[in-house]
Amino acid sequence: MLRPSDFIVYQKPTWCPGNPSCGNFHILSTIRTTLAELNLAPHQAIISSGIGCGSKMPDYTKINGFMGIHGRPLAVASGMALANGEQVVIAITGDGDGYAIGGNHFIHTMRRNINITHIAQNNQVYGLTKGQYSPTSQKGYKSKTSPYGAIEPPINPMTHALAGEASFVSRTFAGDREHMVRIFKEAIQHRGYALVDVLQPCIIFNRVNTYEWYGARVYDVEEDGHDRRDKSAAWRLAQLWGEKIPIGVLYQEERPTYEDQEVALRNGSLVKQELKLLNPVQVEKLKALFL
Amino acid sequence: MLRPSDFIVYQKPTWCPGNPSCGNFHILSTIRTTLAELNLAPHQAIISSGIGCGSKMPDYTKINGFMGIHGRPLAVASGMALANGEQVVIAITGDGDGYAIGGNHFIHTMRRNINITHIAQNNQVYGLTKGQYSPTSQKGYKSKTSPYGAIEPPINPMTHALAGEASFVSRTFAGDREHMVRIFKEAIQHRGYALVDVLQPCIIFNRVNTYEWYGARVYDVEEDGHDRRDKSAAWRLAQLWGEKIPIGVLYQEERPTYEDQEVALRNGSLVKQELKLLNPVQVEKLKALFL
Amino acid sequence: MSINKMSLRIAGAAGQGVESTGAGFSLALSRGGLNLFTMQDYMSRIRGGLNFFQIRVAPNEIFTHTDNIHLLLALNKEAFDTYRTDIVPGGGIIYDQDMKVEDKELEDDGIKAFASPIIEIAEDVGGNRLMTNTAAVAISSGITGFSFEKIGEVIENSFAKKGKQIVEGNLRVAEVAYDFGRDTYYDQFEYHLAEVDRPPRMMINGNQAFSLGALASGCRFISSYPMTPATTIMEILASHAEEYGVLVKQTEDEIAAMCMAIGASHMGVRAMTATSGGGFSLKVEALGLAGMTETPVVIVNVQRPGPSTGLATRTEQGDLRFMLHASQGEFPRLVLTPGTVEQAFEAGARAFNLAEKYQTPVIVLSDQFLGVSSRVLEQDTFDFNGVNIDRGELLRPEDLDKLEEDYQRYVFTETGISPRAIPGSHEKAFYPVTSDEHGPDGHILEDRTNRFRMMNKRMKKLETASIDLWQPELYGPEEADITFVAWGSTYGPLREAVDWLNDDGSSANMLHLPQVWPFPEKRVSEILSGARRVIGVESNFSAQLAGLIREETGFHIGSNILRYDGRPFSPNYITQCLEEERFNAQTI
Amino acid sequence: MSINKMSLRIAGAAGQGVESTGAGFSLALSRGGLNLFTMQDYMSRIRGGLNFFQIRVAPNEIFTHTDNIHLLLALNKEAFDTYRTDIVPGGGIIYDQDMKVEDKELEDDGIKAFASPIIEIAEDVGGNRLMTNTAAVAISSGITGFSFEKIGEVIENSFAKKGKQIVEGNLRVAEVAYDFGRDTYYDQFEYHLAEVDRPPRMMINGNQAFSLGALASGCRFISSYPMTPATTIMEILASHAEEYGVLVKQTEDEIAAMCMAIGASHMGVRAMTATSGGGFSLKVEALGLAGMTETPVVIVNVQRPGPSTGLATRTEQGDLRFMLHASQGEFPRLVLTPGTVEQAFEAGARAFNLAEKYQTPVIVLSDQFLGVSSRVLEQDTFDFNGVNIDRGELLRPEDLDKLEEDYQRYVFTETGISPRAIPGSHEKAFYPVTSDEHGPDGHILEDRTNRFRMMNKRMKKLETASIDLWQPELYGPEEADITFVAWGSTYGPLREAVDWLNDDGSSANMLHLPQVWPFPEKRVSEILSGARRVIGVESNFSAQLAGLIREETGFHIGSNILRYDGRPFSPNYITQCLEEERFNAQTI
Ligand SMILES: Cc1ncc(C[n+]2csc(CCOP(=O)(O)OP(=O)(O)O)c2C)c(N)n1
Ligand SMILES: Cc1ncc(C[n+]2csc(CCOP(=O)(O)OP(=O)(O)O)c2C)c(N)n1
Ligand code: SF4
Ligand code: SF4
Ligand SMILES: [Mg+2]
Ligand SMILES: [Mg+2]
Repeated sequence: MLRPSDFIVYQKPTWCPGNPSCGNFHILSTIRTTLAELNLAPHQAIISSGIGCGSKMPDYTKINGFMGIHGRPLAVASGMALANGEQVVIAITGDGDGYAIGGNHFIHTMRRNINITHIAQNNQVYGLTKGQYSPTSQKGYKSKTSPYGAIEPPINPMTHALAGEASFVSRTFAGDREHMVRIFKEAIQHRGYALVDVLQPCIIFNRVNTYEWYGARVYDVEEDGHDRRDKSAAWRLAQLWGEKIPIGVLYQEERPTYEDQEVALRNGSLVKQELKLLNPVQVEKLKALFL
Repeated sequence: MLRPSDFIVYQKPTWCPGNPSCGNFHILSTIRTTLAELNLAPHQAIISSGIGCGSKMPDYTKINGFMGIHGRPLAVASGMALANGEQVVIAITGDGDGYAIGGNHFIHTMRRNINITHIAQNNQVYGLTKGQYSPTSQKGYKSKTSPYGAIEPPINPMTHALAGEASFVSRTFAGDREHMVRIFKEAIQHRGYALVDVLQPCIIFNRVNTYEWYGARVYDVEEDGHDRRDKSAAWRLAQLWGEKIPIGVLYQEERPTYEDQEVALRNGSLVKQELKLLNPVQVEKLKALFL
Repeated sequence: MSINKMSLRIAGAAGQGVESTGAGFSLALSRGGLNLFTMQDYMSRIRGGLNFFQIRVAPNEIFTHTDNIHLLLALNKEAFDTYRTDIVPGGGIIYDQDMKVEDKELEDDGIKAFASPIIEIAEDVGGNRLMTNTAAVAISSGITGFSFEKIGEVIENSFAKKGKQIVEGNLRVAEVAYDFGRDTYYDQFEYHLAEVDRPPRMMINGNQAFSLGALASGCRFISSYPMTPATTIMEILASHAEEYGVLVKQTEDEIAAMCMAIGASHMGVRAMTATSGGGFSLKVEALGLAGMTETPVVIVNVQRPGPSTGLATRTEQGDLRFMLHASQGEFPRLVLTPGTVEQAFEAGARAFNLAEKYQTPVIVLSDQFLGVSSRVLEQDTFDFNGVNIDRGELLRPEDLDKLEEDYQRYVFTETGISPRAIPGSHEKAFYPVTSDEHGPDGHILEDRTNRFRMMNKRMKKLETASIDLWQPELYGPEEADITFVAWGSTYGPLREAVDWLNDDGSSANMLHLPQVWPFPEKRVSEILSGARRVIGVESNFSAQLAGLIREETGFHIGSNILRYDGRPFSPNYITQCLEEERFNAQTI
Repeated sequence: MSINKMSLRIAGAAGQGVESTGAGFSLALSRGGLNLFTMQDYMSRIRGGLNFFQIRVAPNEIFTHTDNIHLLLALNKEAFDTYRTDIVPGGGIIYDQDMKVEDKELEDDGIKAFASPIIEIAEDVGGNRLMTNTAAVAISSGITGFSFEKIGEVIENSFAKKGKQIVEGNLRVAEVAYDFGRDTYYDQFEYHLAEVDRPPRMMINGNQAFSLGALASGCRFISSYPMTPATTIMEILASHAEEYGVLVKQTEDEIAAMCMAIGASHMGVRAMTATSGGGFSLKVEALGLAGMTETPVVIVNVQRPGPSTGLATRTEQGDLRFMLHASQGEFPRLVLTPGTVEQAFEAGARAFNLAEKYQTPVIVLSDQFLGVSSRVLEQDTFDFNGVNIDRGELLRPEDLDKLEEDYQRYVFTETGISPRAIPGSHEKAFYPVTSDEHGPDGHILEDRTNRFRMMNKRMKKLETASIDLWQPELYGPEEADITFVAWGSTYGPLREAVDWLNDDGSSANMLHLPQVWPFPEKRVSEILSGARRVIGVESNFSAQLAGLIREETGFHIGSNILRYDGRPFSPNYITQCLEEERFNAQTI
């Protein structure tokens, strides 16, 4: 049986300490707990992340990690999942990473339903680059690049995920570890693409959306008896953002994954196929195409 | 008074002739009609297009045109609209152009509500590159890059536009010129971002979604008494695709454009501001920042 | 009278079947045992315009087309008017009898007018105007005296899917048309084609050959976004997806294509992506990611003329320097520049080994001319059995069992190459990798000494890879008055230009580079320093290889024959430039 | 005893206020009339780690930091331990009295231990631990004997926004701390700082100076995506958006940033984008679009070490070649490589003119070292009135009135420059432009002769731009035993290394290039061919400028002093490499 501490490495998180501390600390410990509870050994899962504060997660977790480039975690993760269907593939993005520069991969990965758990650390700000507004910053949000207040309405990951045919659409809050563990586990166990948008307070740059701010607003949709199979209801909930912010699983459907339907995977994972020379029959067949 | 023929140039369309011919011919003539009916002289409007069959539109229209690169018409158009609010800015994309490679600009331009009319020539296939499946090709669609049939559900521009807070969401059909003219005019007259998804038969590569196929399915939502201010109703309609395909204006709302809220535009269009040296007061103010 | 030595050009608008007719006819010729070279000239549009497909036949092996044609099959008037001047005296032109042309003028130029009832036969015999192309090919066949049997075979094959009736209709049309050609014009025409009896051979172009090489060497993943003239690579692999277990993913854009290939390769699968200039530009950032994380990946750039969209369906070699320097910072990369169909296959077979051996991106820099031009080759030209799958320093489970400490992905070594473990392949096979600078264990590390060492380690791989270079070929006599220098697809036209010059009493040879990076400095210096006169031949404006040679060796090539109008070199163009001393930007 | 000649390093973890303390202290010194150079060394994290801010003061004008420091303000133990070895004998180290340190050892090394009640004063006097930095600065001020008045002024300014109470608290803390420093240690310390009476001067860094230049020359549009170390350019312009009518758009990604700038520029607005390597990589495709459509646009690349993410907060000059060859195909571009704050301003002022004159992208290649390092300049250093706004061949309405035919955007001219009409500026001002090859009227055209001419026309602009070159500077004696060659931010450290060598009896000079493309071939050849010994100095692995020089002039620079550990050059590093003959990849 694995324990959360089995996923600790010597590298210490570089996130902002404090009381409360950066939401990423809670996400990190939740990931460790989740991996342990799902009994996934370090070599059995891989995290594909981008560039941003939260994307350093793999540096602090004993696990396979690929800290790629800003905006591309989902694309790299797609390649991973298609190549090795036996690994648990987790993509970690920031809100800038996943919804700004990475927006195109976001909308296309969802509809494909590749087996990826997408954890979006949504702190509604650009943390690592020191506090510019992000695509999820609320209107009027002031930052060095929006000194007069942001004038574009934020992107709504929930409505986009529903429009984009994500088969698992959820939100959780870094201030509620129990909730996070539950959602992370469900997301990883879901077959296909699963979005987990994590409301993650950035204690340094985002002085608006704090632990208290979120804490006073979030509630789990299950409490209201929401049926996660009901897409219309999910659409209504997805639009809520204000006095009440719904968290939990807004929508889930079962449908075949991309991998289920891909001809090249009929004999199993690509990595399991032996890499060998073409046999004479194959060679002859190939040549015959040009005769 | 301008006439459609005032927009003809010597360059002849390279689209596929036939009977019926490529849907782009109808879009071209509709654009000419629309410009004439709105009494927009060639120098008063600009089309920013990408690369694809339909993106050659500006080459065949007496108008300002910018045939840019694949996927970027909305980004170029955004720069144009922000620089010169007095020009009518039209972005023309293909379905590959606008929804595949250009998907990120699509989702972000919508929410900004920059004053752009986006005409997406949606033929559900990659025309210019000879018939690969596109993000709007239906599941199972066979092409050289999907010889076993496409295994991802198509992207739905209508639901994405609603999720993306587009302030004008519409669809029309290249087989119905009258309908096209009406929608194009409304879209251009709308203040802010307006999406016009045009069902455009590709007579060469898409043998599924033909004039007949579309013709038998499309109906204008107004016929059913749809209220274009009703977003929930729009969301329901947006999901329809099958026996019945709704066209017309699915959704419209009035809200300030990006330009309305941008401080740098308080004195009018950027191009109207004289380009001159800083005055001594400005210079002193700048220097003072560093003293 | 000449036998099996001619060029035939089929020309018409897009949509008139220029390509399919050309492809069909050349297949028949190939099956008839002839030596061929085919090339295509087409516009960026699906219908209309003016395209051509040119087939050159020769008794000996040929590597290029030439500018002169002997027989023009003009599918429309524009084709007739535009290309008749390219026909040699004694040559002929086939056109429909209803086309209004000045046959008087033709006669004056010594060109034979082969007016033919092409459409009539299609309509009357086949009952279908769509059979025009069949009629045209068959007439051409008849006029040149080429075997009807082979033409019939190709017709049967290509229409088989459409059902018996269509096949039979076409065959009837072909027969009548063939007879018409042979009976009416064969005797007047001095260029004949005759079947040669030999075992079946392959007709194949650069993109196809590369794809076979890639399949042979175990490519199992391609993620790409369509882009002319590279798309067919993805399409060829897609058509074999099931049989060879190759996963083909058409992506939302080129960035995703590159990143998915990196992700797949990181998991241990041989992965590639293929594109042309604009798509390559979008892959630039992730190219550096592969360089930094030391992920093997193969990127094919089938060049077309830029800048930007440029001439989307044509050819150029304008991206050489771009390939060497794309992406911020410095990291090792290998750049292969195959010049022939054989080399394209070899590039496919080599690239994945190189990528895995040196754990670095390998760029295969081809171009439209190489990509779509076909040659006919003996079946054993591609040595499938000789392909050697070398995964480099890849740790097997037994190796990992022996590890006493945690596995370190980027351990420092003499060669710069750190043994690679595939994530998840063993319980010790887990580690972080990052695009940030990192320590031997893969964790982020900003320490300055480590940075120096890691940079040195990565760059060392370039030195290590230099022992493994695909060496330049010196074609022609060892010693010559003129040494031409070229890379990539210029091989064919230049090789023949060299032959022509040598046949004409001049003396010339060609130094051709199938790999430009790491730069084969030793060999190039050696040859050039001993050369009497050196002339570069490149399909670009700036003589990019010449610049690289000067940078790497100090040798200055002052005279370069350049072409950058989107059309491929031909031996004619090269020899004419030489004769008229049109060097550098003084184009014809 | 030395006055106004020392280096102070403030070091601690991110979040401890290293940057704000350093900035505050240097502002006070600047206001005190001192000559300064500041530099920053920080890690890619928001909190923790080890950063420093270094302030060098000198009686004369200085262009660089050096490696030795005289006073270290250690905000934590790690800073103390890591940097004490950089302190010269006779220097001192300030640290909190509660920090456990071996002051015995310090003494042995001749370093003075200035243990101080930093936190105590903050807590006791200010009642707020957050005032620690105020205390630390004031103690430093006291120890060096610098004017309390200036320190007080800066404190007042910087806390003004937080209210009177905070200001007063900080001032009280400062007073007590200052007195402590002066009374306890001033006499023991031989490095003193004394106010110099002169008119106020500006303290400014490269990014700021560039931004002022851009504003001065009429930049009205910037679309960018945040990326360290370029972000501050967008931020500076954003803070002036309303006043100067500059539209600042933070975009969804760098592709959009580049494309929006192109769109805005096409409509007639001076437009730019700023980024670092990874972001530049994403702009590569659209760079070619600007080249092909001949759209003026300014792109700033503030370099940081690659490949890929590399060392995100550090410095390098690894992108030179990438800038020259980015994007498929060939088109003209200009590349400016400012080396000083003055040149950064000039680059801002020149770039938009060049872009509009040559209707082409202009790349300003800066780096983190130049971008964030400040100098103190006389107020009239930047000649705002001398800025000249030259929009090149831009057609005015009167010009268009005279047009008899339709306006042709790409008309062929001697210079390659076609007069530009702004779309919509006149009823004749409409035309298509396209990334495809096109004719003079802007319509798509595949014709081969037109292609040759259009390529020649575009490339001709590069030649035309060569008359307008920003010529290299030769610093130092005309004749010297060693001629160093450099570009960009290496200017400062190398300039001082040259001074040191000349002061030491050697003889050296420096050839510095503020523009590398078009390449200033004549001047470089002239200088290098006459030089006795040439040594390149570049902050990269491959000696990229040396390669370019060899390619362009044939001159081979065999010895290059290179640095690629992410840290900027210093005169110490350069002279040590020279002394120990550590050339090329043999780093220290
Ligand atoms: C291509 C590219 N553009 C820009 C950057 C600079 N950059 C690094 S992190 C970041 C944004 C961080 O915001 P987010 O993704 O929300 O992550 P956070 O730091 O808030 O967790 C940016 C813009 C980059 N590394 N690469
Ligand atoms: C960056 C880039 N990638 C790929 C291409 C090749 N390309 C040209 S048009 C096109 C797609 C065309 O499809 P669509 O946008 O739907 O337009 P259509 O031709 O169907 O009207 C592609 C992939 C390109 N020009 N640039
Ligand atoms: S800047 Fe914000 S998101 Fe980043 S580590 Fe600090 S608190 Fe967390
Ligand atoms: S390929 Fe299709 S979309 Fe393109 S021009 Fe032809 S019919 Fe129209
Ligand atoms: Mg964020
Ligand atoms: Mg399409």
